[in-house]
Amino acid sequence: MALLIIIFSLVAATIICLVSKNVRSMVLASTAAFGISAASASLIADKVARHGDYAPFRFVQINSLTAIVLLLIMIVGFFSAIYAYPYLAEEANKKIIGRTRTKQLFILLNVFMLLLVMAVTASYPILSWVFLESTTLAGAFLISFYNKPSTIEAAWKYLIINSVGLLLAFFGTLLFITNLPGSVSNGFVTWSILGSFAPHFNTVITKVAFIFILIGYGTKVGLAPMHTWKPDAYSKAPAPIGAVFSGALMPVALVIILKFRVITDVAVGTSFSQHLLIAFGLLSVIVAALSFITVVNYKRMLGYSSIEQAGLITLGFGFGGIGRYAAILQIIYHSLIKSSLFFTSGNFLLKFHSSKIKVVRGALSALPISAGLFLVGLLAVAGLPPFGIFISEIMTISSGLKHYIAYALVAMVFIVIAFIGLFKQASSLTLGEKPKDIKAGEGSRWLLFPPLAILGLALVLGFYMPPFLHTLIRQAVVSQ
Amino acid sequence: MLASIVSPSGLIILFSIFGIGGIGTTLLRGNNRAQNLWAHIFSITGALWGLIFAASALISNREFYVNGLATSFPFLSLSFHIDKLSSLFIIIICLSVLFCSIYGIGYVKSFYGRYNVGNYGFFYNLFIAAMLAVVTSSNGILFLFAWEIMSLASYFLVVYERHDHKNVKAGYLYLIMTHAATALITLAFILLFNHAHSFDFNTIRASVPSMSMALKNIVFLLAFVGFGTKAGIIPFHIWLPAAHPAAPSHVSALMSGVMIKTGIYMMIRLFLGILLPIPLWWGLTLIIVGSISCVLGVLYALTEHDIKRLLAYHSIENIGIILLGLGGAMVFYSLHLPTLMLLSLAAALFHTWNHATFKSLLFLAAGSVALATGTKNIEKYGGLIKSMPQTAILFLIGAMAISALPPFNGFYSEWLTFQSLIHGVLSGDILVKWVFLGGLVSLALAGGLALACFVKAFGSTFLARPRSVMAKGAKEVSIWMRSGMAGLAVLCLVLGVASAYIIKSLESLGREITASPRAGLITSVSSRQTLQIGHNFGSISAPFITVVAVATPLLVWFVSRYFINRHQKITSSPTWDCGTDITPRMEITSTGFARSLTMIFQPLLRSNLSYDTAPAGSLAPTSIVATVGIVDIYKKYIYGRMYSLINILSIYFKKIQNGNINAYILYILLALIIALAMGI
Amino acid sequence: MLKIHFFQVTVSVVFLSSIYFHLAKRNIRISMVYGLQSAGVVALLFYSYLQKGSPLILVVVLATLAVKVIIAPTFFIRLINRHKFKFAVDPHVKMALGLAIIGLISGLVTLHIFSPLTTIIPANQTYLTLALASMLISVFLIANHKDALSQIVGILSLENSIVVFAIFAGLDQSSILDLGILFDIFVWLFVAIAFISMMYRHIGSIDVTRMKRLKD
Amino acid sequence: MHILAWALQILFVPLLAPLGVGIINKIKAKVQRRQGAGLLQPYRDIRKLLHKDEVISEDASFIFNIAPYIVFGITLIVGASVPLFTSVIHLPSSDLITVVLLLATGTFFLALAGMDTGSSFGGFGSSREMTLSALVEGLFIASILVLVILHRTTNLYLIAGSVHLDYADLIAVALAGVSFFIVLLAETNRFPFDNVDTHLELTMIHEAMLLEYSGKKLALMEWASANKLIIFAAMLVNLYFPVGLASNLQFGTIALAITIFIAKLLVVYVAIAVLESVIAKLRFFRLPGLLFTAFILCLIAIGLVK
Repeated sequence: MALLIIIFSLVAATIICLVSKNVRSMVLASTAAFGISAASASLIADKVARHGDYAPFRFVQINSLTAIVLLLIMIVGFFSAIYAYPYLAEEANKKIIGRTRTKQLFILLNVFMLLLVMAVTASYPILSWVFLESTTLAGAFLISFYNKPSTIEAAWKYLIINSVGLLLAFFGTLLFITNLPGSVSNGFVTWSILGSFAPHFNTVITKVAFIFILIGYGTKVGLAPMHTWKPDAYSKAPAPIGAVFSGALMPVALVIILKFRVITDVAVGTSFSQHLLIAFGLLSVIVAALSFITVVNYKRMLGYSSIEQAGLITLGFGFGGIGRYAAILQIIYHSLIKSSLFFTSGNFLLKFHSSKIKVVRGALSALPISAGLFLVGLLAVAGLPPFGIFISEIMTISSGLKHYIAYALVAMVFIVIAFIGLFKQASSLTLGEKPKDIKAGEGSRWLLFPPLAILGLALVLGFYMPPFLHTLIRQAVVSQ
Repeated sequence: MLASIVSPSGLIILFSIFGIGGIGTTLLRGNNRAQNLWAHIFSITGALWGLIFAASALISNREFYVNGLATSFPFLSLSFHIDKLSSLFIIIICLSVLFCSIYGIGYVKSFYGRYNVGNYGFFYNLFIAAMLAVVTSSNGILFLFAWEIMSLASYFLVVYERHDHKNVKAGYLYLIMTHAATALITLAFILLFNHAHSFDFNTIRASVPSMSMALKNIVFLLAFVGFGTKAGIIPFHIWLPAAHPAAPSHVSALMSGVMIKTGIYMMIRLFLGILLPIPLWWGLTLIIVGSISCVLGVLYALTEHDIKRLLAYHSIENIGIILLGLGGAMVFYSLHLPTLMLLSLAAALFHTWNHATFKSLLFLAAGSVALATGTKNIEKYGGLIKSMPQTAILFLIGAMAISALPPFNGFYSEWLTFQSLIHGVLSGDILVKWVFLGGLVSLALAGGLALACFVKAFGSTFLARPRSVMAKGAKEVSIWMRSGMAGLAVLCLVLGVASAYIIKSLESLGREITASPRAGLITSVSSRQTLQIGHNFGSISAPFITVVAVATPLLVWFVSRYFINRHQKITSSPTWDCGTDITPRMEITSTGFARSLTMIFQPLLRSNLSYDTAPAGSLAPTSIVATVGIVDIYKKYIYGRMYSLINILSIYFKKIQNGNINAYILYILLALIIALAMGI
Repeated sequence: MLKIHFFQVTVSVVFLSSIYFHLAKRNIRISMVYGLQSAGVVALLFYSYLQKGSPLILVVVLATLAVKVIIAPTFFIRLINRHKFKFAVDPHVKMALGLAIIGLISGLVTLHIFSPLTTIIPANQTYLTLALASMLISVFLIANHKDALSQIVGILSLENSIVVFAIFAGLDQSSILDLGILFDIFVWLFVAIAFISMMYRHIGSIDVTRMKRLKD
Repeated sequence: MHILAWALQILFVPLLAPLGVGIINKIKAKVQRRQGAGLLQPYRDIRKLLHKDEVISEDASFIFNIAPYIVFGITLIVGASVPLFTSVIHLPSSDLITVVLLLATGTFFLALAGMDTGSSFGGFGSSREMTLSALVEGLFIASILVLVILHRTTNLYLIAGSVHLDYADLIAVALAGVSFFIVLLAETNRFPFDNVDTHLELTMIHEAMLLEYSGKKLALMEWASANKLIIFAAMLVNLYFPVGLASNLQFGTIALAITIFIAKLLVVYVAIAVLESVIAKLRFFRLPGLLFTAFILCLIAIGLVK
């Protein structure tokens, strides 16, 4: 029921955006839709926490991890919707885009989120694939929103790379299904069917299939070496879209990989998938960590940072044990903090008209609040307290030191290197004297509220997990 | 009464005072004066409460745990443990905080309108609270949490004057160094956790006996380097002389006087409290590192002419001295000489306390001078004793204390350190003997050099004639700042006079830290306040020395004034000038003063003296500039190399993102094939 | 016997056309050949319809026919005519070497590590092997060709090969899902073509290597 | 008797110190084939200076004015704390480290006074002084450390009072004594470190710091340096050659002890005088080498004792 509310509200919002002429009504409708969705998502989460998996009708199946991610993406979507309008309005005032574009953005945003919801909740692997593939299409237009050569380039790369990746994932999915006896395989194959037949799977086929899945959906997650589209897309998309991409799309793709991972582990034992996850996670961490120190564009930097985070999360799942717990925590924290970072980076862009790091100086003088939030958020992502990533990284490393000492140490080293790089950029962005021609002062308060609120949420969750969320995480850890 | 103070609620009150202070300041938007007062009044109150709290904990001999308050995470529980060591460090912290905050009321006035005083107040109180949390937490994760917050808050205070890019660079260096160090500490704690399955200190202690020696050694190395970096031991010190001068002076005082001591605190906690029993080489390592740090630290200080950097280098020196005591204690522990262990530990703790006092005093005085003149360059000072006599006297007291001159407190703790090192030389086999001997000699050498360094610092700052217009225009600083310094100066004397009792109680405190209750005390305090070491091995009487040191000069003055040639005529005239007119430029500068020592220690300092002769149009060159510079070998050879290595790697990895989509697809294909090849 | 011949023909059509994309110079021919390849796929689907005879599959067959054989090539051709890019941009790796790599890939899939995949249904081992090979060849096409159109075709032929593989792997799932997938491809086609013309408008070429603004 | 002993102990140094200087100067004069001033000349000088008026630099601060009293007072304290003729009475301050640091305090104020007037001479004077004392302090402690290790105490009186010395250690003590003698030369500004008789700016160290002083203050400074000389001489003879110190406070023993002590002092003075007559002053940057050699001697000595 609650899920239907989500879908209907989002569909309704889309329709309103399509038909109405008045921008304000679209914004209100979308924001309201996301608000309602977030509320019902938390209802679902609560239900799952109390009664276990939630499958209102046969197309839908929501386990604890799904519920967490559903709630998460809805929160991110909600704040992005709030942030998007004032942001676009500012750009329209600066004659960067036409006023009518707002309509397009909100339609695409709603559709995008709708597809994400369906992808993550669908009970059929194939359906999940179909919806995720469709997000690629919606995403392409969101990236090319500004219709500049550079944005077209980013969108094209995004389109091609992700299509290839997703087709590989499709193949992997099919391979999984071929494992089933013919009687089962014709008709609809659900996750649970796959799970129930997993013990009888052909191990080699399953291994190959999982490799295809990991590389395919890993492209969407942004694991190295399939990450190449990420910095381009993130840096070219409008700020709120960047938030949605790294805050909502990434976890969804990750969840689907994890669903397959559970099945694989049943079929071929855990060590296989563990090694793969560790390998790709570590590679991502290394590639991203080394990029920070010489990166020249702060939105690209955020892109790399979410590659690094994806890597750490994957590492956590790979290490297993307490690491899984850490990884799930980190999914939550990262989505929230990273969205806040994208919002504030949007404010930077509005103020300094450039996403070059060497252009932006003394942001703390120009934008006291945004820059403060940016600095705090960046330090939080780099793993400093009082934010939760600090603890989740410690957990990850400690679980790694049990069985994979070398990998854990390497990860630790590159976490520090990542900190060095990130922090170098952060201090050169925010501190120092501001350029003379930039005059101090924040934009509208609606540009400040979303990052502030979502960062505050992350901070609170760093200390206090609501009971239902906590039980969800526990269940998810067990089920993984 | 005491019981009610020494209780979880007492601790909660302590933290909440600083909490209110910090948050309240930010809420008072705009009104600088109110923010300033609010921030400091609360930190002062907090400091006072902390003193009451810790003092009554020590007096009532209570210790308590605050367990539970578990957050919704596994193994992060907000659990604290107040024992004697914690109480001692609370006292050390709060004493410095008290006077630095009083000073701060005057100092922060200079920020009005230029920087946001609200942020200052927030981070200042946060910083203090974090330090207190560090010395009270009894859970590894909570400790790391507080530790990072402490670093972060101090970082924001370092870059508080953020428009100066030097401060920004200093802050960057500081935070990455301390973060790397924290990574090592984290590893150490994780290793302990993986062994003990808990981050709780007591559980870890309980599980130590079953720990393999190799694991213990790894933990020791990680922890020693990690905490050593925070403490500023050479070669992990490079952040210290950069960061401490950058912060507002009273914050520098806290960082240099107190914050770096938290590293010492944790070393004591871990090495003498938790990881017992410890092998011999740990202690020897500490002594060797300590000797190096104290000699090199003071040598670098000699070459400095930025007054706050000079003081920062002296912190390195004094950390070295503390390490000599601590290392001695560890060696004695491994040699099963508990009484001597207590002696050295007392020396280390007492010197920690004293250094906190006089180093804070010196930084405050230096800050006053810098504020009055607007520069930190000693070469630009001179003659300030006339314009700011009280600051001068206070600085002089600090200088005498840090140079271990009687009758101030530095003298007694250094005396005690000497005694413990001599005992080390007397006991133990050939290796131990010579290591202790090395410590002893380097301590003596460092003492002499420190003396020279402070003659230079005081002389070229306050004496003779002003060497710049800034120094000419200097005025005495506000009453707040002077009273803050005066308090610390008095404390220097009091700690000195009361040294005998303090040392004894520190020894009995050491008993509890190291859980060696049966260890006898080697020291005894005779009726005449004389501190006896062993059976008349050595003895010292603080009151006697104080009285004599004050009375004798007075007596000499009195006699020569009133009994000999009472009607002497005293006229004042210019300094003898050999016929030329003598200008301030002829005075000896701080660089000139230290030149000969710099040259003598050339091999250690890599110092180079270069003459830059202006093109001689006529027969005689118009001007000759001599520059004495030293190479920072650590930055150049160690850290610089590491940093550039990372840079090179980074540029190399950038080639992955070459913008060509075909390549990107190829990556995927290759990843697929490799994964298939490896996976199956 | 006839069945065998039929399978051999269709599969080799798919396989050879995936190779042809590498060699073709003229974009028109590329799109034509794509139509041919898709026709092969449709034929296979139609065969399985004859096997089962469920009307839904017929729908799938017809839809596939419409989308892949008719709509896609026509769209391509219209695009080509509108923007007048007759000739495909040269690939990174030219003829001989390209063929060598293709051969390598084809050899790769015959290695024993792939045998469990190709022997899902032992009878169809040849076909599965060929399908797998043309998959990888298509990916290599996307990696090798600078021509935006070729990249799109590469992706589509990758999809075709996967479908072929699925058919020979005896994987006949509910046609609803097939339709869903097909719909996806359909929309994807539009999007891709839209982007090609956008690219042409902004960059004045469909040489993707011209797009090198975004890099570190 | 006890009171008398104390009075002697305290007054001995200031009263006899100028005589020591007189003796050295006399011997040097004789060696140089000069008549030389009378033995009591230093007393006359001090008396003359004490009754002169003073001229003080305008730039001088209170440091300049209090320094002489502190420096002189310190020598009084140390003089009372080192063993002179007896080893049975001692002050709480007669401890090795305490004495070293008390003397350092004197040097500290002396150097500050040198810088205070802003004269270039005073400046480099105190720079050189501090350079030397910084290097000497370590040697000072090291050279006495040998005795500390031998006698298991840092109390100077107990060191002086302990008569037993097995011959195995004599060589170590001798080596340490030699290096302590070098310390003495350095601390009392004697050849080859400094030349007390010259006011030649290229060479002077101690005198450079006193240039601005006159009258009483100069008298006190000169007197204090004389005290320092006798103090170090006393430490040398009583710590390294602890013979003939009164072990009780009978009149006879004390009288005997004092005569023996003075005799021992005379030996040291002769040695200094002869040395100053036969060797030249070393270049400043050669001095560290000399000190280092002495330091090596100490290490050897420490190595010898078990």
